[in-house]
Parts: sequence; C-alpha cells; structure tokens
Amino acid sequence: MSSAPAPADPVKPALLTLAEVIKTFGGLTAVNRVSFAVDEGTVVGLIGPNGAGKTTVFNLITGNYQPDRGDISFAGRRLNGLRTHRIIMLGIARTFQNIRLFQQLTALENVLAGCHYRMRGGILSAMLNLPAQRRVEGQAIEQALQALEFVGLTQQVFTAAKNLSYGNQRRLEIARALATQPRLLILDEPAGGMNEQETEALIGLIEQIRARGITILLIEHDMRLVMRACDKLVVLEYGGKIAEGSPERVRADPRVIEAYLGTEEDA
Amino acid sequence: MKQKLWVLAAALGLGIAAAAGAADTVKIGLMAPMTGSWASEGQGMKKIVELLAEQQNAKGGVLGKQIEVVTEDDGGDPRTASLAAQRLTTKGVAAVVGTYGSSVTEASQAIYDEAGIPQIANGSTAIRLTEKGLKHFFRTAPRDDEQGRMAAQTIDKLGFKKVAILHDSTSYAKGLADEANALMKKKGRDIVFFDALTPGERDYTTILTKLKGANPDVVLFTGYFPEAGLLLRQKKDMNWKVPFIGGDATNNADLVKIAGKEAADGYYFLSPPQPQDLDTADAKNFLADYQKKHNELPPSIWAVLAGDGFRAIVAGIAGAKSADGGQISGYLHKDLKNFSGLSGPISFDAKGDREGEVYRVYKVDGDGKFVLQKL
Amino acid sequence: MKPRPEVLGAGAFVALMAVAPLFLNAYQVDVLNSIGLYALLGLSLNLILGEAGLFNMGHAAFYAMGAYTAAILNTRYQIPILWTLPLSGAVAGAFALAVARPVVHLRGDYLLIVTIGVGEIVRIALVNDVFGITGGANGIFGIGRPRVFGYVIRRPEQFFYLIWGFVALSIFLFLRLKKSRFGRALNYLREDEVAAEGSGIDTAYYKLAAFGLGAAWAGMAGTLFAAKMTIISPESFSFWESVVLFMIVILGGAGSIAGVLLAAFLVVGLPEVFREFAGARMLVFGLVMMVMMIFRPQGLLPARGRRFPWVASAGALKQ
Amino acid sequence: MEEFFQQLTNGLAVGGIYALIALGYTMVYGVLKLINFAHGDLFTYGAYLGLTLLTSLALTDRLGFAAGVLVLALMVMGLVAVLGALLERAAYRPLRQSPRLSAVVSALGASIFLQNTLMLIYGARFQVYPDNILPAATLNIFGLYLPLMRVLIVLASVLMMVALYLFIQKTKIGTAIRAAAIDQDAARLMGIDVNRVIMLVFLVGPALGGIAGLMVGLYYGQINFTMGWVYGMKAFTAAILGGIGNIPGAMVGGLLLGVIEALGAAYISLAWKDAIAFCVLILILIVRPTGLLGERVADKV
Repeated sequence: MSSAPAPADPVKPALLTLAEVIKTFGGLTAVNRVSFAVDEGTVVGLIGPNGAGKTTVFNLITGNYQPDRGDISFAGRRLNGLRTHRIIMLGIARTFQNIRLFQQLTALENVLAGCHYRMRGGILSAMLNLPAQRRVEGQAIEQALQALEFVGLTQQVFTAAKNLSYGNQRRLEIARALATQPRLLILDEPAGGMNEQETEALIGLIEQIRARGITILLIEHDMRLVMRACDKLVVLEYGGKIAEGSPERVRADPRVIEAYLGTEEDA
Repeated sequence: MKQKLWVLAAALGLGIAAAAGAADTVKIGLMAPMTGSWASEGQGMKKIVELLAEQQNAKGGVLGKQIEVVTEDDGGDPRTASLAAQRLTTKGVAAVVGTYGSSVTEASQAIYDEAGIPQIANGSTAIRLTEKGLKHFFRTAPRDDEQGRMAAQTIDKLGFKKVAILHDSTSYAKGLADEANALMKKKGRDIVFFDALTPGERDYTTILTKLKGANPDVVLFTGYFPEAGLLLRQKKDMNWKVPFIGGDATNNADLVKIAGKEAADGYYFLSPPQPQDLDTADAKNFLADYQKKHNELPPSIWAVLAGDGFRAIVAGIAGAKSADGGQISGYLHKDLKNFSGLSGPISFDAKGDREGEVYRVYKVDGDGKFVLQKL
Repeated sequence: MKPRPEVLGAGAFVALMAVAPLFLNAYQVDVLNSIGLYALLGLSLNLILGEAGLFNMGHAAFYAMGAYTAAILNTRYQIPILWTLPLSGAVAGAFALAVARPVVHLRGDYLLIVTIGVGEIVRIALVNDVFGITGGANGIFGIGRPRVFGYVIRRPEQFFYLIWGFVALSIFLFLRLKKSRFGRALNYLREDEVAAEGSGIDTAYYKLAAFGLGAAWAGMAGTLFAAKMTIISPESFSFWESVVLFMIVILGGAGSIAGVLLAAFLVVGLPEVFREFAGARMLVFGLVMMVMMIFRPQGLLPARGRRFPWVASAGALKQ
Repeated sequence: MEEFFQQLTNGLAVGGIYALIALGYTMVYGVLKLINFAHGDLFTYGAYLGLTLLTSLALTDRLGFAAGVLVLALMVMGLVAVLGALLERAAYRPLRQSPRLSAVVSALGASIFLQNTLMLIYGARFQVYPDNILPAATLNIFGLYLPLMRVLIVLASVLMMVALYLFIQKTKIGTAIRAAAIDQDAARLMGIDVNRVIMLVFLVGPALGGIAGLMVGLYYGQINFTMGWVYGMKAFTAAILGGIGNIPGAMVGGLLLGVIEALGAAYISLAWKDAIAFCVLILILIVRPTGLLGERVADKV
C-alpha cells in the first residue's frame, strides 16, 4: 500500500476508495494499479483518451467485473466480491455509456426499477393484492414521479423509453439512478451525444444533484463540462493513473497534455 | 381479438351443422391413423372397411338400411385420438372399428365405453386393454402375451439356448420383450442380454457390438421394422452370422428394402398370417376384389383385421336386430361364435379378446419373400 | 365514463365462454378444453419466456413433472387427483429451480439449448421408467376422475368449467402479479439484464423465481391434464409440445395475456377447424414463425405499458 | 479390450458425421452468433436430394460406382448450398438488426417449415436407398471389423474438414470470414463485404451438411424426414463441446461426442444413450461454456 491515496480531509475518510486495482482481460491489462479516492459531497471527473480503461474502472466499482487484485471500498465497506445489486443497495448508482434503458417500458416503469430494492412484497402478497402491497406501490410511484419531475420529464411519464429523445433518455437514466437514493452517483459520459443546450442543462442538473448532497463520479469527454462541474480530476492512460488533482492543476500537467495531444514520436 | 374469436366460434358452429345429418342409415365409425407415422396402415384400414361396406350395401345393407362409414383421423397420437373419439360419439355411430396403436386405442376406450358404443380395435395388442373390465371393448388383434408365448415357443422349437432380447422402449416392444423374457426364463433358457435401443437412429453398431459380446445363439428383437432393417444390414457388415427373430411389427415389405436382400435372408418373424396367406375362400375372394379396385394388396394384416372388426359389427347389428350399443356388445360377447372372418374364425371371450391362435412364423428367403414356416 | 374497448372485449369473451357448453357438442367442448389446457401452459411459459425473456424450450418437462406427480400420488396412494394440485405444482417448481440454478446465467440461446436438453432428458427418463414409478412407455393409466364438492367430473362440459375456471383464476392472479414489483422486475430482466442489476435488482433471484413459478403453474396444468386424460405417457411431453408452447407465447406477443389466449385458440383451435389440412399444420406453423419475426416480431396482441390510472389523474392535477 | 476398440471405431464413424454437420453450425454461429436450427434439416435435404438424383439419373449405372458417387456428391453439395443461401436470404437477413430472440425463432420456424415441406413432398414414410450401390466389403484388422464404407466415411469427413480449415486459415476469403467472425463492424471498415462473407458461410456450411446427409443415406440406406433433428442436436452439441465458432473444435467435438456416445451406450446404459449426450452438453455449458478449444471473451457492459 505504498501509494495509498491521502484523503483531502484527514478528519473524514473518503466515501469511495480504490487501492492498487488491477484488471486484465486475456493478456491485456485494462486497469493497472489504479488508486484514487472520492470524498463525500464532491464531483470527481475520470478522464483520459479512448481505451484508457475508464469504463472498466466504473464496471469494477459497480461489480460488473471483479478486480484481479486491489481493493475497492465504499463508506468503509469492501466491495470486492459483491454482486452488482448488493453494491447498488449500499448506495452507489450509475448510468451507462451506451444508454441502457428498458426500451419497451414507460419512463415511469423505468424509474420504478430504481425504487425496486427498497420496496417490500413478493409473489404471494402481489397475487393477494394485500393492503400493505398497495401502500408500498403507491409510495414507490410517488417517489418515481418525484424523480421524473426532478430531471424534467413530467410530460413523458407514460412514454416508452425507446420513443424519448436522446437527451431525455440520458435524463431518464439519471432519474432511474436517483430513484435508488444513492450516496454516490456514477455517470458514464452523461453528455455523450448531447447538443450544447442539452449539455448546459445537464451541468445545471449536476449542480442540483450535488446540492442534494449526492457525491458524483463521472466520465466525460466534454472538457467544458468537466472543467466547470468537477472539483477533482483523475486522469487515466493505458489503464494506469497519470495525474490527479484540481482541474486547473491537471490541465497544466505535462503528462496529461502529452496523453491528449500525443508525443512527437507517436505523431 | 373479439372479431377473431367470433370467426372462430362461427367456424366451430359450421362444424355442428355438418355433423347433424340424416338418420336413415346405420353409421359405423372408423378411427384410424390417416396422418402421422402410421398413415399407411390407416389408409389401408379405410380402403378395406369402405370396400366391405360397399359390398354389404350392395347386398342390402343391414337391418334394411344402408351402412355409412364415418372415418376420423387419430393421427397415431393419444390426444388426437381422444378428440377423434369425441367426434365419433357425437356423430351417432352404432359402433367403432379401430384403431392401430395400443396407447392410441387406450386414450379412446373410456370415451366409447362411457357413451355405450362398442369398439373393436384391430392393431392394438397391449394386454391391459382388455383387463379393465370394459363392457364395450373388443379386438380382432391377438394379445402381446400370445405373441410372447409364440416367440418363446418358436425359439424353443428352433433349438436356441442362449437368447438376447432387444426392445426399443416403446409400450408394445417392451411388453413383448418382458413377456418373452419371463416365459423363457421359466423354461430355463439363458437370457444373456436384455436392453433397449433408441428408435429413429441410423447407426446401431454400438448395440450390435455389445450384443455380439454377449455371444447369444439368437437375438429376439421386439421393435419395429425400420430399426430391424438397419440392425440386419449392419449386422451383415460386421460379418456376424447370428439369427434374428422379430415380432409382428417387423412384418413390413420395407424391412427387406432397408436391410437389403442379402442381409434380410434368413430373418424370422412372428405375425398373424400375411393377407396373401389367408386361406379361407371368403378372404381369397375379398382380396381379389380389393386388388381389382386398388391395384395392390392391403398394407398389412392389421388392415385386414379392421375389416374383420367391421364384419363382426355388421353381424352384431344383424344378430341383435338393433343398432343399440348395449345390444350389439351383448351379442358379440355371447352369441357370435366362430364367425367366419377374413383372418379365420372369430369368437370373443368375456374380456373382449379374440379366442384362438392367430400367430404364424415367417422366414425371409433369398429373394426377400416372406415365407410361411411350418414348425 | 366509457369503458375501454379491451375491457368490453374481455367481458364479451368471458360471457361467451361461460355459456359456450350450452351450444356446443361434446367434441367441440373438448376442443375448447384442449385450448384451455394449452392456454394455461402458455400462461405459465409466458412468465418465463414472455415476461422475463428467458428462452425456455423445455417447458414440457415441467408440465410432465406435474402430471406424473399427480398420477403417481393418485394411482399409488389414492389421493384425490385435485388434492395433488399444490404438491404437483411444488414438485415441478422445485425441479425447475434445481435445474435452472446452475444454468440460468447462460446467454439466451445457450439457455435455449440447455432447456431443450433438459426436456429430452426428462422424456428419456420417463420412457426408461426411472425409479420404477413412471411406467415406462406405457405411462400411468387408471387415474381417477376428479371430484368437486362430491360431484365427479367426467363429461367434457364439466371439465370445461374446471379447466377454464382455473384459466380464469390464473389470469386474475397473473394480472395482479404483472402490476406488482415482481412483475416489473421480470420485465426489467427481459429488457436489459445489466441495467436491471445496475438498478439494484437481484437478477439471479428473479430468473429463478420466474422459472419456479412458471414451472409450478405448468405442473398444476399437468395435474388437470392427467385428470382429464386418465392416462399419461411420455409421448404427450415430447419436444414438439415445448415448441408449440413456445410458439403460443411468441405468436401471441411475449408478456401479453390476451395474446397467449388468442394464440392458444389459433394454434390448437384452427387445426381442428381445418382438419383436412392437418398434414400441413406444422408447415404453416413454421412459415408463420418466420414471417411473424420479420413483419410482426411483437406478436399479434403485444403487451402494453402499465397504466396506473390513479397516477394519470394525479399527474393531470399537477400539470 | 477388443470390444472396447470396436466401440471406439463405431463411435468415430458416427462422430465423423456429427463433425461434418457441426461445421455448419459453428461457421454460422461464428459469424452471425445465431444457432441455425434449420441446419439439421439441410442435412436431411442432402439425403433426400441424393436419393432422388441417384434413382432418377441412374448415375452409378452410367458412370460406375466411384465416378457416379462423386458426381452425385458434387450435385448434392451444390443444391444444398443454394438452399442454404436461400434460407439465409429469406429467414435470417431481414432479421440481421433484430433482437436475438427473433432470429432464433425464425431459425426454428425455418427448421419446422423445411422438415414438413419434405414430408409433404415425399410422404411421412421412411425412404430407402437402393441397396446395391456401395461395394460391401469389411476389413478385419486385428480382430476389429471395419466395414470399408465406414472407413471411407471417416476419411472423407476428415479430408473435407482439413480442406475447410486450410481454406479458412490460408486463403484471403478465409481471412475475411475470420475477420467478420471477430468483429463485423471492424471488418466492414477494413473493406470486407460482410454480406458476401455471410452468404459464403451459408453456402459452405450447408454444402458440408448436405454431403453428410448423402453419406448417411448411401451408407445406412434408410432415411426419414425427421432425422435432421436428432443429427442436428447432436452436431450442435458437438460444436459446443469443441468450442462454438471454432473449426478444429467442431471436428474434435464431433469425433469426441461420437466416442462418448458409443462408450456411454456400451458401458453405462444403452437406453439412456441420448440422455448421456445431453448431460455432456449441459455439463460443458456449466463448467466451460467456451468449449474445449474456445477462448474466453468478456461480455461487453
């Protein structure tokens, strides 16, 4: 644990920490000894060229992949070996790079997925339609509607996800993630495919989410968004971390500039 | 959806209208496998029964009325058969001929019995069919235990000591194999092999190798002809010269085609007499008529036995002077004695089984002909 | 307030079915009974294939489990056939859980192949008289007629009310299930497994639950089948049975209860109406499967989004 | 011991046929990720077309045994290949962008359709090849009985498989097929006409399936319209066993499955033979879903 990250605030431990995480596929090392921490209440950006392993890091955090070595912990709990839904239940929610909505289902049904794990009731109580069951359903729908309102999809409650515009699909994904009531929200290229206006609105939304006390970790290529929204950046290249720090500091880092612009030999 | 349902309901309604016909004929039902694996048997059953009805009608029918044959397809499948039986009972038939397969017959038995309609099965040899105490069930086919007895007896007469028994796990073949096994064990024969193959495959060398390892004097195969043909063919390829004996389900001309003449040479099988080996004058005349009309012989003895079932029913109606099911069944049980059937004299015992011995032994000769053996 | 057209349609259908035996003969009622059994099996497969999107082409195995459990209990221990319903459902469900447990994580088409394999293994086991209790190829015969409140159910129209009563009950329960979190969870699985897991849904649990519940229901349908036929044998549970059930769900529209009913009528009823073309039945099936996938993959009566009427009014207030 | 080796050769002969059919499954799966359920029926078409051509053209009478059978084999391969390409055009190409379930259902529909077309044309009864076509000779090597035709079947199968392997590995077209199997989009960017590659796969696979059908017809003599189902299931199992998408895997899987079946039937149970084969399939999928020679690939999230 030689290069264990030092928390920014020594009094309060970080919400999420990665320590020396390694993941290989076949012969390829996708993530190589990556360590960083995300403090509660901050917005952290994970950036780097294509194929740097950013999404793999997200998949390791949410348990879609298991790290070969290294530790990931969240709120003092080790995440290694946990299945994805358990990790979600601990308070991490995510969106996907290529939007993954339940295409045939309505926006409301999509958001209800996020409410699912906090609801009670199994096969029997559903079949018998017990009063408790109905109450739980009513509460969940109310929460789901609030989440939809929060992201501005009040008009599209009964629209099938596949019929929403691209920007609205991204918002719906965020609403679904928020419905799990996370402490940490992971956004994988939230502005991908968005126009300038939509991106602007997204930055506003991120501010609002942060204002609710939710910590955010995001991957984004849109540097304007990254610079404006993030408190801290982590830069990956070829699976390894090459820089970490405030946006200003990272922007000035020669290795980052090299990674993004390429060295002369590469060109 | 509603619209589509109405269309369906209307179509079903048309069915009723068609079923309600005139009542000035005597209707005799024929339940036969017109489609499915045994379709060729079903076609033969239909041709025979219809020709017999034609001839009977030319002679004035029965009870002064013309006979109408109502055919329903059982598809050689139990569930289709239960629907076919329901259809026949609603069409007001006096009695029913059929059908071929035992499990297929079984699925229809209770329906006819509850409706009080006599049923004479023609190809169903499973023992239990007549062990249920049904009042209205008869068969012109012999029972599997008789065939089992005949198999044991034949192996005895041919002087084989070590016997291998192979079946195919079907109801019929397993029953026959069990029956023969029990009888031969009792007589002190050495059963060196008893197992099943998977029907419908092509390569049986694995089984033949295993059989050969058991070193039997004779192999009794109780399954059907497609597999028997392949077994004989592949046995010859292995240069293995053990004789094979088969049950009546291998009595089919295609056996020789599949095996090849050389490989089929010397194959024994048990069967009720072939249509062309029927020796009564009645049978000879009828077969001549049949050949004139259809330019071929009936596909198998089972179709001829359907004809016998039909003739017995006509005799029953005439004898009871009624088309009432209970009366016909009563007559068939008590009064029909040594009725001259195409396949020989017919009498039914109290269970509805046919009395008397029906099985013969055949051997395939070098030309692929089935030759009746005198043992 | 005017009732919605599908409510009217459903009402007309129920009314029509309730009086159908009065106007039809025994054979026609028996065809409806066949349709009812297939509808029941289709509904049970719909939970697995239609709602949860798990490719199960071995459903006949679960159906067989139920039918054989009922038949064995009835013929050996003289337990009245309808009393065996819960147990045959439980046996079929437990078997499905045991079988699905190690394979349920497999990708769609692999799961399809495995379930075909399981179906065949079960059939072979039945033919080979496994444990000496299935009667081999003969199957089990002499199954007692069911009794309801002292009445022996024997005639087709009596079975009609028994079978369609059970269909109605199943639809009632499944509709409630569909509206609940359980029903939604199955749909999330079907739509996107990774996203479902990523929304906090225990996908492995719900896959198993879908298999277990669907199989249990098929098992109970098997009991009714055994009671109606009084004889069951392995050939009733062949691979083609599974294919026909698969077709009923796909043709009707995956996840659509009305679709399953309609498809059961078409797949089982039409061949009876056009019996002279029975030989071409499977040919038409095959062609329909190909053409449907190209031109109407969602099925004849696709499932619609859940409506939550009270939300609609609440939403309207807010705007 | 002698019996063991005899069973081994029995298994290899059956396995050779499985392997030949498995190649078609594995090639289609490799490129399209689709189980071509209709492939087993194309095999049956090979057997039926072979019978019809054989009897109607009297090839072996006119050309003698060797040349006659060779011409027949080429004709059957050509016809079944065309059939395969038509199938791809009609049933699979319109579904290229659809969800997987659609293509699987369409494949199954195509299988049922093809099978029943055959039944309506030829009837439900078994069809029988004339029994005097092939020279009947049995080799006796160290007490093992090896019918000459069985040896030839295995040799022909292995020969065709090796030829296919070399074609895929060494030629330019073969490289295109391999590229399309790895990543269709990337292959397209590299200037490969993916549609043509798929068409080619649907010509070669069915041609091999068709010739397998002809061999079964010629050697076993008895064919029937449902036989493609059993052979198809077994061949698919073989493809999975060897590692689907992998050509040497299909060969190894086919021969291995044949041997497993023969030894299982001989030393475990005859009646449970098919159940043993299916258990092998399920076990493989649980323990090593990539098969014996397949490589593990991560699922994209």
